[in-house]
Amino acid sequence: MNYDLNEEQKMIKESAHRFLAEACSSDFVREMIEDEKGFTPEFWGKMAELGWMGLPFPEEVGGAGMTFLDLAILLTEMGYYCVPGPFFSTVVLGGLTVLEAGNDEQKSRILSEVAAGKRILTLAWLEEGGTWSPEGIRLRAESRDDQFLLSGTKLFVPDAHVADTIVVAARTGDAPDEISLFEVDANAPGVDITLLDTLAGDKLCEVVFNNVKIPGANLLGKEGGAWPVLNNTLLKAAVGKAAEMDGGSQKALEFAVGYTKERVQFDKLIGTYQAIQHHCANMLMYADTGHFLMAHAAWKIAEGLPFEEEASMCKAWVSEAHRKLVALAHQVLGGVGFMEEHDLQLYFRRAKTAEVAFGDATFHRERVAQAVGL
Amino acid sequence: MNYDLNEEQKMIKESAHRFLAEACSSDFVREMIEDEKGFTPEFWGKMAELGWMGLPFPEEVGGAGMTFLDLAILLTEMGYYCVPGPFFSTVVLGGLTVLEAGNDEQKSRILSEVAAGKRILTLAWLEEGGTWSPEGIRLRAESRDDQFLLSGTKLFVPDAHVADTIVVAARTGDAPDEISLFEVDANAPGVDITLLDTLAGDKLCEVVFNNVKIPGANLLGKEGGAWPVLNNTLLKAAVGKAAEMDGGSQKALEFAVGYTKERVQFDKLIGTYQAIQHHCANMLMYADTGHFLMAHAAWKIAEGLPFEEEASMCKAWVSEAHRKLVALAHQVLGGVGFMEEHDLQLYFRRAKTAEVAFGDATFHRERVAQAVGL
Amino acid sequence: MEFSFSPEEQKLLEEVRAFIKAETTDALLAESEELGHIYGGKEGRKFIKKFASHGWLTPNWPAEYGGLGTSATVAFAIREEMARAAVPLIFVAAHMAGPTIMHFGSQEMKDKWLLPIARGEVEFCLGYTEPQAGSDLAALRIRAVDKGDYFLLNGQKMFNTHAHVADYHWLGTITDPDAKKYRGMSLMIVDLKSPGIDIRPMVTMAGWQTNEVFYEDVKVPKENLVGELNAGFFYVMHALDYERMFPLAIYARLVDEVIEYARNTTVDGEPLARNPVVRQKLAQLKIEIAANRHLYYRLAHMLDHGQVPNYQASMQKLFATETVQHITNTAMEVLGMFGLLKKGSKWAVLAGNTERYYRTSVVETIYAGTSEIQRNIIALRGLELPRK
Amino acid sequence: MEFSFSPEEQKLLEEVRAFIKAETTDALLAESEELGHIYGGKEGRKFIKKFASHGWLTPNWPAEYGGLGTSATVAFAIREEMARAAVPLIFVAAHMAGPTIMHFGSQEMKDKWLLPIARGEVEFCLGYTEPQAGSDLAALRIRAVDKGDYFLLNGQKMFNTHAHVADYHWLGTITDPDAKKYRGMSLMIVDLKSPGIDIRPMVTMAGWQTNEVFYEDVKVPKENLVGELNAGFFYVMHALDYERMFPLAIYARLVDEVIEYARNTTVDGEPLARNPVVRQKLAQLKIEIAANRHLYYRLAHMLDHGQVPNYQASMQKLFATETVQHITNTAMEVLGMFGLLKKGSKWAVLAGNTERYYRTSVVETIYAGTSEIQRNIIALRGLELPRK
Repeated sequence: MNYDLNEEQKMIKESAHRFLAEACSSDFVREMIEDEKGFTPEFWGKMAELGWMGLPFPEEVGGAGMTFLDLAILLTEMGYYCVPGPFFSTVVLGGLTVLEAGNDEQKSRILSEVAAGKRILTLAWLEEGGTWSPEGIRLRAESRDDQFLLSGTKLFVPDAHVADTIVVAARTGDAPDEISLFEVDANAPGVDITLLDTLAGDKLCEVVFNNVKIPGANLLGKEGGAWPVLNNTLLKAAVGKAAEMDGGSQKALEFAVGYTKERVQFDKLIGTYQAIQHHCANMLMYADTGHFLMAHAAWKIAEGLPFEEEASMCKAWVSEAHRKLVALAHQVLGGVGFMEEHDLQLYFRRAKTAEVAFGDATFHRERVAQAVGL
Repeated sequence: MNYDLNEEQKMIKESAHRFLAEACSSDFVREMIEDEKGFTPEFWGKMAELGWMGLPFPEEVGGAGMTFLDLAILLTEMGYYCVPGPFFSTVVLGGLTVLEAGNDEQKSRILSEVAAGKRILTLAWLEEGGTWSPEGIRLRAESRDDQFLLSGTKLFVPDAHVADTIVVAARTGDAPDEISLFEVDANAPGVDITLLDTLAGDKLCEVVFNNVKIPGANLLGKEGGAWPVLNNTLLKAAVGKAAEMDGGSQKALEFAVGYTKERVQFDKLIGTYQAIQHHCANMLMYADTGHFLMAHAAWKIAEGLPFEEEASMCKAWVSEAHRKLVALAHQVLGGVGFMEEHDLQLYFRRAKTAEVAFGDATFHRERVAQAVGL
Repeated sequence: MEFSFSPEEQKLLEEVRAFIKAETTDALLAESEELGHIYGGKEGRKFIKKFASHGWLTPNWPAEYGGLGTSATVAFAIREEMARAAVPLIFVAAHMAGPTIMHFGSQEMKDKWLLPIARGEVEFCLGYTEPQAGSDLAALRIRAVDKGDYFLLNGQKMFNTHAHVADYHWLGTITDPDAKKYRGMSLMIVDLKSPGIDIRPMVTMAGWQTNEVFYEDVKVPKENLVGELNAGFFYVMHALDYERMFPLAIYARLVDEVIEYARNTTVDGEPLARNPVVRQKLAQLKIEIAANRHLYYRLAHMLDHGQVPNYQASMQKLFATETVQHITNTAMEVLGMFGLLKKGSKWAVLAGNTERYYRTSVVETIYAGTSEIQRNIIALRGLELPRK
Repeated sequence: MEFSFSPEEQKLLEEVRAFIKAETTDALLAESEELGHIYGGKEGRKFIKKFASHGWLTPNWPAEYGGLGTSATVAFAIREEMARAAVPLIFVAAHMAGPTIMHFGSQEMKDKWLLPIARGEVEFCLGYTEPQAGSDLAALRIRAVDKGDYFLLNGQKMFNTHAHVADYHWLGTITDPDAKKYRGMSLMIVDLKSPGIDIRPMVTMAGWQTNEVFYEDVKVPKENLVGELNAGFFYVMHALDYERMFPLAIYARLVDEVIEYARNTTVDGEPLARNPVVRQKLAQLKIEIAANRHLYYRLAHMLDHGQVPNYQASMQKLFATETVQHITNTAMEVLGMFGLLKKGSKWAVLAGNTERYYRTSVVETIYAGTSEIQRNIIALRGLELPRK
């Protein structure tokens, strides 16, 4: 048992903290929420230079060969700073899917470009009537000669509007889990992308496929056998999202605790009131428990061990704990925290978005129930 | 809109309060928990003299002709004092069922004896594999000549061991709700009663029926048509139990608030600590909301209006609110409240028992869902 | 006990309902949403004057001041109806300033202000909070200096919602800086168009505007002092017991909309409404709404029986606002990813209201006395827990 | 980061598990249940001595004092195993008094006490709480007067669980009544068979016994003073950071039993385990148990890395005990009417344990520092919120 970061992880954390403090100011974050693309090439380029884009990929494809736990540490810092842009879509959603499903040629070609910061990826899986189950995937890929024809609509696809490649989960058979993954050029004819307007100003898109032609070679993995890969990616993404929330919790806690030490009401610092003290104690309890459950799940993934139970425990817990933590921060900050001007609202918006992403607490508790034999 | 008791209700409340303060001491309650019968004829007789046994029954059968709301006020006081014995079984469970299902002869014969304190009733409906649904009733009543033959086992029958008459819900057909009610002599051959040992020391029994012969005239209401009556009784019982919890909440609140004004820690009365203040505020909030939801449901019953939604709202809310209130009282009282010697434990035990009785919060929320169109 | 309205009350409420239905135009709703409240814009002022002409803005006021002399219960019920119709403003003039003037104002002040207020012709905004004085109203710093015929005001207010659309400021100001806390504050009515007043917007995370109000050498006529000099704190506290009433209905309506949504939406092949966990969550909200309604009408009952709501008002505010947050969060849970979509976005459901209400609900447990303050009041006033 | 035991640790734990499995006889369990804890009775003392002979009672103590020199992690893991086996006693001697003696005791005291403690031959009970001193340990009144060769004690303790079966009292007593709070208290070891000690049972609502202990002119040898005179409060506070560890496992096992029950029980024609609401509730418990386990092993990690647990110990105690109450209440919910049945009753399920644990769990958030005190500590020590 060891609850400390190793030296490498400490370095990742510290360098990310230093870089983002500079490069990812609140002004920048707010600008990117308004910005249609949601990131700048400069910022993206600098992250790529730091090696972040290739962090979890093997060295053969230009990656850093680091573990998912290392990636989670980086995501924690990104969450602390509300980092905008398609990093999560590219590295976690698209990248890890390609790494698991792709053949050598696909991995080498796609991931080396990702690692170099030259290719943006995303993953399209959700549709109107489904959550995260193979049955929810109805968009059809019809095999036609040496091609596949895609028709249907994907929803809530993050950063599709700036992606070069969309990894698409499509139905290639009638059995519930006959799902396949495809590498799809985001600029291919028939791909129609509409940006949705969301609570957090993150960039979720509707992506309509109108008889989009996909070369047979763009199939990622075995035809009809993609569900386990997709399921794995989404579980990893859930843990990655929990890592972001971990960082967000730290920041919200700092806002609240800082305020208790400066705000005076009834001639006393509000931090001297027991109600405020208990709010803050509860926040720290949410933060610490969330952090450990996240780290445990990330460690299991990193070690190549089965991680389904830990990942769902993590996402179920952190989804709610983080929201409650941010709500307590709002309660401590009072009117000041309700102002657009205060950064706490950025974390409030992201907290709810992250809570829902990749399955909310109810969803993952059901998965935990399955895992513990219910 | 009027949230005050009327004069008659105030009288019921005050006279019950006065009488029980004297007649139902903590010592008496504790004695009755240990006592196998769970009540004394003296205490029973005095309650009968006060007219409590006939309170909700029409004057024609020797009752007081008062409303269910009036009865609820009385039950509140009974809850405040942890009144032991088969009052609830006799008047609410048995009595109201007979009143609704029985023919004139049955009502007159049974209820006049109840009102006079000369007959103890109870109701047997639960069985091993069921909660509160017609499907859960499997005990069969076979029609044979001019009789019915009852065979099967009822569980958790309150006070059956002291009852004269057990109103039994039995299956008389294969359609899910083909349920009938029977007036069964508790001393009839083939009726075998075993007292169970419970958390609250209330007297719940297993009642086994071995080919018990019931005269055809003992059918209460229409054969196969008893489910609506039974359902109504159980809903009323749920509201009645909430009334008892209302009284228990008052008592637990008094324990806690009293203690905050005498217990000193760190040189201050504990009532000056904000954490304790907020615990007490939450308790009062639980008490007041519970009281109103209970009163509203009882009023609807009293007025002859549809009461399903209000009754289930009441039981769902009070079941949890009362338990939480008692838990907060324990937290305020600390070690002192954990001692057998302190009466708070009596309320703790009853709170959980009442929470489960006639459907817990989850059960009644599901009923509310049905009532609001889900 | 009695849990229904009398036939006369019901009749009046039906008229109100019919009026609201007929007059709540899309233009009014759009304007109200833009401003964050019904009053202030062209449509809002038009609606309110017409509404008030029936006496419904101040139904429980005596006829001489423009009311109908009804029970408080009717006033509460009308406000519940308005909230349900998404025009849920609490009118500072009609519901806070007016009653205080009626209780404590001079005859001149009553004659001057009450009828116009009852007719919906003027609207006030609250001027209590300052940067250092939120929960702690005794920490006010804005100064009013007696200059003979007028007071001269200097200082700053903050979080004064409504100031940019209201006509008058219902201002708490220090008139005796040497007095002990709570004893040097006065209430006055200030024309917001007075020279020297600078109103600056503060944008909330819900999108709507509140304000900082800066006072620099602002002259206020002596006759605008409410009641006695230096008695302001007492008036404010007294009024709070009348003001705290949260009908919840716009959020209550959201629950009904989510129930409807659950009935009509299929997720993973199953209607949401058949999902037992969703059913539990939504049923719980209906129960909390029912509980809140009792806490709400208890206040009306007390007023109608000559009692002054005390901790009961705090409890209702506390319970209502925690229920509100429970409602908006649950609605977001039920809607899932669709809950994240803002009004106007493609694929938005329930008109995108859920997302907006979710953001707005953050302030509910903060403004007009935080939940912590309300719990203190319940413990200290309701249960008489020791202060020392 | 590393979330598994090392191979050597695993090997040792397997031995422990095998021993517990073999030695946890029905007689031992019955006796432990009767007494409320494993130590004290004939079976318990026998078990513990055999268990301790492997060094497992104090595995992280140095070999010279009867330990194995293992990591704290191993000690924590062994306690988790014991708890899971329903013999979950926290040994006052081995886990509270012993470490303090090791840190602060004289060489003579160490030589006299540590080996017998490690061998499980003697057991202490805590003697802190008094009627007026619960959370507030500084309010102690019991007096020890220096009489030259001995201390003479007079006063009363309360809620001293275990006193009727332990050998020694680990007693906090006032030695300087004129000193400022926290500066006049000393710790001493008192033979519970000393003349003048009167132990009176206090029965808890869980059924087991705690005690009042009355001291009347009790003589305590000077050599039984722990560390410095008047430094007791410091030792107690220091020890608290080591003592607060709540492995939860007996309650964790209850969850597994309820899951098994849900799988095998059909209600209204549907297996309980297929009920989505039941599934949610039980899954939530498993998650909380997992979270608590991290808070628990973090403490071991800190000790193994030369750090002193501080607010982290408070957090674990707080989280564990709130989880315990969540567990017992949920178990009661799932069992429904059957949960009400006591051990031995006809129709009782899960051996009637649920009812008993439900009653016992009431005290969890109260003893050894209430939840309120723990939250204070987390805020003040963990987040350095202002005291003034």
